[in-house]
Amino acid sequence: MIPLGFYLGLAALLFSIGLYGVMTHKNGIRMIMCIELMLNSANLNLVAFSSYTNTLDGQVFAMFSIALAAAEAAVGFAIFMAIYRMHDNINLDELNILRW
Amino acid sequence: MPIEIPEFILPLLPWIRGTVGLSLVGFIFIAAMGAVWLERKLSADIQSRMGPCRVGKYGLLQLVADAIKLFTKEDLRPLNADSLLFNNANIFMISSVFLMLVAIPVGAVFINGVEYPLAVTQMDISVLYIEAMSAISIFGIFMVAYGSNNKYSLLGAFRNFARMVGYEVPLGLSVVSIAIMTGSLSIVEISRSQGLLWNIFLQPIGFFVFFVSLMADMGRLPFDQNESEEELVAGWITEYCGMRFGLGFFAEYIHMILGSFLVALLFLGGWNVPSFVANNPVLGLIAPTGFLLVKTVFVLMVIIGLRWAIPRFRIDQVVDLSWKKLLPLALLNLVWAVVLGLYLGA
Amino acid sequence: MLPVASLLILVPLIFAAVTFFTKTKKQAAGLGFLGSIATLGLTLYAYLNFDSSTATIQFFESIEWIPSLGVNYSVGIDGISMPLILLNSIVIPFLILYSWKEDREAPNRFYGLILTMQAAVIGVFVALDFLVFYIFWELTLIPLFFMVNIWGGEKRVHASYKFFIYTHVASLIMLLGIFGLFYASWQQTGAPSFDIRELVAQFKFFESSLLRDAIFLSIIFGFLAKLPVFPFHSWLPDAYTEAPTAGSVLFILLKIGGYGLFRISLPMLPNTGSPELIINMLGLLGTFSIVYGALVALRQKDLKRMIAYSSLSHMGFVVLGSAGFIALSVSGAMFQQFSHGLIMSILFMSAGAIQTTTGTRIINNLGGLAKRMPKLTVLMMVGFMASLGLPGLSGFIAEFLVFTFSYVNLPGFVLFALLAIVITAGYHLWAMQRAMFGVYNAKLGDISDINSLQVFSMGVIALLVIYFGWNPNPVLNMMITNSEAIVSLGAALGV
Amino acid sequence: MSGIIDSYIPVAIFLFVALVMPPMTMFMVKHLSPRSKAAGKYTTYESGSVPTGTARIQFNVEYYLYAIAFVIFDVEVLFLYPWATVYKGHGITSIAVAEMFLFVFVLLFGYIYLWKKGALTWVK
Amino acid sequence: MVNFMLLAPEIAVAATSLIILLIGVFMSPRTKNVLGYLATLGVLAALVLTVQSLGTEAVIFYDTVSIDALSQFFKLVFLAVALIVSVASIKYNENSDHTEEFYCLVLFATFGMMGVASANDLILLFCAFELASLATFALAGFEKQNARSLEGAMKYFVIGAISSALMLFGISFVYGATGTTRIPAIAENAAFLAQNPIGLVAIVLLIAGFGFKMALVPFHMWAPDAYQGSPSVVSSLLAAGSKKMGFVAAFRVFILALPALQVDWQLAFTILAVVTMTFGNVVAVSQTSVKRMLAYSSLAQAGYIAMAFVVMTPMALTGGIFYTLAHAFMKGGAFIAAAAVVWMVTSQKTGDLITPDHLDNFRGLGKTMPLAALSMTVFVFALAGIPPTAGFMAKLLLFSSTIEAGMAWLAVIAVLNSALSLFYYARLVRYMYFLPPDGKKIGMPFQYAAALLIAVAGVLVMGIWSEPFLQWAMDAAQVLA
Repeated sequence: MIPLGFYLGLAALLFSIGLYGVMTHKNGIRMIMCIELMLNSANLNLVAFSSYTNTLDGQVFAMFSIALAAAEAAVGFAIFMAIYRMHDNINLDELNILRW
Repeated sequence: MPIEIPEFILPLLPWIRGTVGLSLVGFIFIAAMGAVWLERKLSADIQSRMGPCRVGKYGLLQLVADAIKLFTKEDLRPLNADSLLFNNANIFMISSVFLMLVAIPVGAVFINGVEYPLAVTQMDISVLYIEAMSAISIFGIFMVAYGSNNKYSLLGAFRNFARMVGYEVPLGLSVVSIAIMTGSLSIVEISRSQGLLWNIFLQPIGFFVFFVSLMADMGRLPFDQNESEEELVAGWITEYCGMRFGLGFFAEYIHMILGSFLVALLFLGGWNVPSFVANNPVLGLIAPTGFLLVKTVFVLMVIIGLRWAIPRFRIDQVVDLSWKKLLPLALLNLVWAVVLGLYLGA
Repeated sequence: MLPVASLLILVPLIFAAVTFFTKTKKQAAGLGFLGSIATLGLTLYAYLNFDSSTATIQFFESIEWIPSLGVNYSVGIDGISMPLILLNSIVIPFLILYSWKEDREAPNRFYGLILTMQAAVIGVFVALDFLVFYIFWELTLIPLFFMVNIWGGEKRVHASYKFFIYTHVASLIMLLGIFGLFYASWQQTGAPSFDIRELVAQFKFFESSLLRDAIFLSIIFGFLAKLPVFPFHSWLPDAYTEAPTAGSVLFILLKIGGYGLFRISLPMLPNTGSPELIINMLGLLGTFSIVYGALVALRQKDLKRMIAYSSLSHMGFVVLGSAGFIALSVSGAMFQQFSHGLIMSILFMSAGAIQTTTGTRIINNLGGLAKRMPKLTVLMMVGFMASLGLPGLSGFIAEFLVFTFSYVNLPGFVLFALLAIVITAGYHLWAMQRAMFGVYNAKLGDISDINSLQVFSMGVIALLVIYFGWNPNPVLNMMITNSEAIVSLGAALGV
Repeated sequence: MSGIIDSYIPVAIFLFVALVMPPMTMFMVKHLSPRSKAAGKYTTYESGSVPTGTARIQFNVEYYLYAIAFVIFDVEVLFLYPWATVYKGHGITSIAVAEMFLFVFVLLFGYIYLWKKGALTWVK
Repeated sequence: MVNFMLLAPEIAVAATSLIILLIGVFMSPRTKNVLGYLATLGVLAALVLTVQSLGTEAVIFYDTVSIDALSQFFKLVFLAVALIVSVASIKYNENSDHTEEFYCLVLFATFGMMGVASANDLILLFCAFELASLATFALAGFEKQNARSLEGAMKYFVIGAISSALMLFGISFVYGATGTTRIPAIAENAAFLAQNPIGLVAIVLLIAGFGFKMALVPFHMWAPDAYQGSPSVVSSLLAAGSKKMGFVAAFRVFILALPALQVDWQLAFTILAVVTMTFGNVVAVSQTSVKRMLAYSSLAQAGYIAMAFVVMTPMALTGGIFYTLAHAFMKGGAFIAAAAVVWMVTSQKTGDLITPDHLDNFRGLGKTMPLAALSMTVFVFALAGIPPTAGFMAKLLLFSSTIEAGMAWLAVIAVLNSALSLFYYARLVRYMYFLPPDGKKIGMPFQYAAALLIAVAGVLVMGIWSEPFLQWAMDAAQVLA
């Protein structure tokens, strides 16, 4: 059996990488990728906990969250695509009509 | 005579099975070479040509000659290619077929009436696993196409992508329909459950959907839009030459063989033989596997034959076929399976 | 019996709503006048049926509103509110008559707002439930804000915001005090109630004197800022000055701060942690307002601003009288509210008339108006004399009562405040002399006297000022009855 | 639990072999094959003419729509798998069947929507 | 057998949205107006069903759905918002080719919010939360040709997605430490979570996750942009509906599931509430775009509501819950009024077309669109807490309960903030009534008028005849106590 801590550590690492990426990257696609990373680290947590607490809820949860992550990415890409058509790039930095 | 296995070996058993199972790779390699030969010969027959006949009897050694040629060809890489993607793409293609191979039983032996499937490993979700592993190959294809920085390659890869995406769904749905009937996602279970009636008879629509989707998944004609030599030179593989090309080519043929196995296992009754045959100590060792292999070869020949029966579809036709025809059919089949399951279960 | 208390709110409110939808100025003014006359009729009906020998609530009505919070719609009239309702109902018809001939944009809103204001102010006076009280209290803000903001002078935006935010903050702090009172009493009795009388009665049972002080101070802060008195007055000069004449008069009629003082704060005062200190503080604030208001008024060049400061000075009497805390000084303070409303109405109307005819309010630019505007001069004289406390006019009664009877408890403050009488007389007479008498300032051109409607409306009010100067009893009686009731609470505690 | 892990040990072995095999093959090729340098050999093939521009160009947006449709329906299948395996022999209640039909039915609305909006047509 | 009638409101909403989607694709743009009425009917039906079912209590679907006073109250909130939005959107979507998508998304969002309201399980809570979020992401960027809409949508999406990841990560820890996702069971097994630092991590992550939706400072960055950029009807949905979803989720998760960690989250909410209300009001003062101003005011309001988490007495919870309904009417209506102005500006081509909701475009609205101006006045006065409106009653309950709990300092801060807010609300009123208009009087589309009247009625009825609403809110608070 692999100790639970390993899973949690990995998940935390992935989550941190994702969070770091979201905060530093300005490109929309990269941000979505980083967010997916964060979501998946949570899934990893859920599945690990599920196996260690001998309950199924976590796995079910992970499945739902995968589905939701897919839908989220779909919506996100749709928005980015519309932005790309208008601005020819998806740099969040360069979108600044709305401020203060 | 039950075989006694010493206690200390038990934990090592999976390792041993895996290592021994590697011999399957050899078998499949040879089978793939055979398939290439078969395709050439068959095509030639269909078109009233000779086919390979110089090297060896009936040109049987043609493939060996080809292999030697490939090994001694210079490995070229365009200067503006992305070397990381370009060099490592093969790994994905090879991994895809190898990993598929792990879960596919190539037959079964009956010892004292007890069934031992000839699979490297048995998982309870093997169908799902195989589907997943089969999809990995698209990474390889895309890496090649994007890495080689060639317009034909990229076009081919994009078509490949559109096609794969379209056919995964009907494929998955038809597998679900079978899982409903069997109550399991294990390929061994599914094969076993067809003792009385093959799935092809229970779910003819499902079979049709599965077969077509599988063809498309494997990129066999009439679904080889990713290569389409006449318009895209060689599609995604344009810049691959020598052994690199050889590996990709090989992976495709292995994929085809494994696909044929899948059809035989999932729909054509697998290795099921009448129980008197299975209980026969000698026939029990040979007949089931042989029966499966015969069916597989038959499927293989059908697949090859279809290449010359139907011209290549246009990409829009391909996409239409998957989304607008196969998908509703697959859903229809799902409903049919549920109804059937209710009826059979009651 | 008619449900007079509710009708007094409803009638002006309904007339206001209808007035908002009128098209022409004539309709608007006519409807407004009709509404105010109807209200006056109701008020007179209430007054005639009023028993001034008792301090209990009359015309009481109560309907359950939000039972889970103990909120009831309960209204009623007693001797504290009756004179103030009377004041409002009397002045507003004449105010409408006064401004009958003025031309302004959106007359429908103008007259509608006047009536809304009347309804809101009367609502505050008749409310016996804290929530109802607070709702009308806040409602008074809106018409006044618009009044200043739409029809005000040059700096109207600034003035309206200043007034609005300032008094709103004060009322919110008062609201917090009310909440504290509400919850403390809820804990005390176990049943929620917003009833003013009950909460005020419960006040003395709260254990923590800190809590009592906090509640008392935050509530009285709201009243003092609305009144206003000295340190909280800074919205007053701007708002009074920038408002149109009718707005200024409405401000004058906004007697809710003083009313709250009598209705809520004074009965609570003896039960606070340190009543002595609070009384002294109030006395100090009152005295300061009197003297400060008078001194600043002396320096003003703007006639209207001078009147505004004199109003501040008068309000000081209200606080000083309340702080005196014996029946007659408190009723003096109440009477001051009443008479101040009448007097200041005349003064602001005069100032308004001067501005519309001459185009300026700067005292130095006027001069000799008596020659061209004799009627105005007479009426204004009455106002000024009443304002400076000339015996025989209503102002005198109020100031006399306050000074005489506050002296019992607060001799030092009264002596100090007496100084202001001199100053008050000084600036009034000086302003009169410069503006109305002497050589006519030719720069003002050819001007004519005020119109007959204005004469009539101001004249009636002036007559009332004189009448109450000779015979204050019609209102003073009920004031004294109630003051005694208030003060007797404190007497029991030996204050 | 350990049974599941056991069944994946062969997978690991195969994966290792699959990872090693292509580089090894290419290593062999490198040593077996002849080498000769010429400038033309290292350009990409563009029907014989000199290649122009980069191949990394924008592609048709339709691919995106297909990807989204794929994701949606693939996820649908994802939910069907566990349900399918317990369908038979687990005393599954009719309500579960009804629920799954509802699920597919709801997705069908999406499918019809996609179809009518032309998202499934290659050339619009 | 599950009693499906318990879910009748949800089913009505979902079925309506699917039907709209289906028949919408077969209709020509000219006839698509019908869809708006259909959506309105569906929402009305759901509203009636919810009101009818008031008082029922049940836990169904293997303890995942809890029908109780709290969920029903919030369902009312969401359905009320949906009603206002769908009525107003009939005009917004006139002659649009995407009507069915719009309504489908609005109803899906409502459905998701209703799901959150009745979630008794973190899985359902998360799924419903995401359903509502995704639908609103798409709605925020509904005007594909409008750079502002897209920018707002993108910011909303990015931050919303991050927040859902944070929330999921937090939930995973809660699940890991308690071994269950059922809310009552979590409360029972929370002992380990309370002792372990993991509990703190989970709380931080969850607060961040919900805080984004509630738009509490410092998780508010998206809100002003999204509210300003989105089509006004959508802003209405976002501010009035989606924000409340964050609150009901937080009510469920923090108060019902994690009472063991009350000390931790209470402290966090104290800081967040104070900072949020102050920041929102201070920044709102300097805004020139009305929608942006409303957005910042919405932040401030969220700060007030968050006080319920700080005070935590039954009265405060009642106040917070009451406030959500009041705020739904006030803010929802205010954005609809802004929508009417945007419609006026774009259809008349007068004024500042680039920012159609600029304050200057509200000049003389009292003359050009008297109804819009009047109702806007009612809304902003209600937001400022001036009686006799719903906003006043809500503030009365909330602030007074704060005093009751002995947190006079918090009440003072809140009251001062609310006084400050008057400043920018009054400015808006001044523009509408006291500045000369640009154009002539315009006939108000009756759909906007109807939506505004519903909202005005809500605001006034809740203010004047508060008793039934108060009772509902008390019942709902009872669930949390």
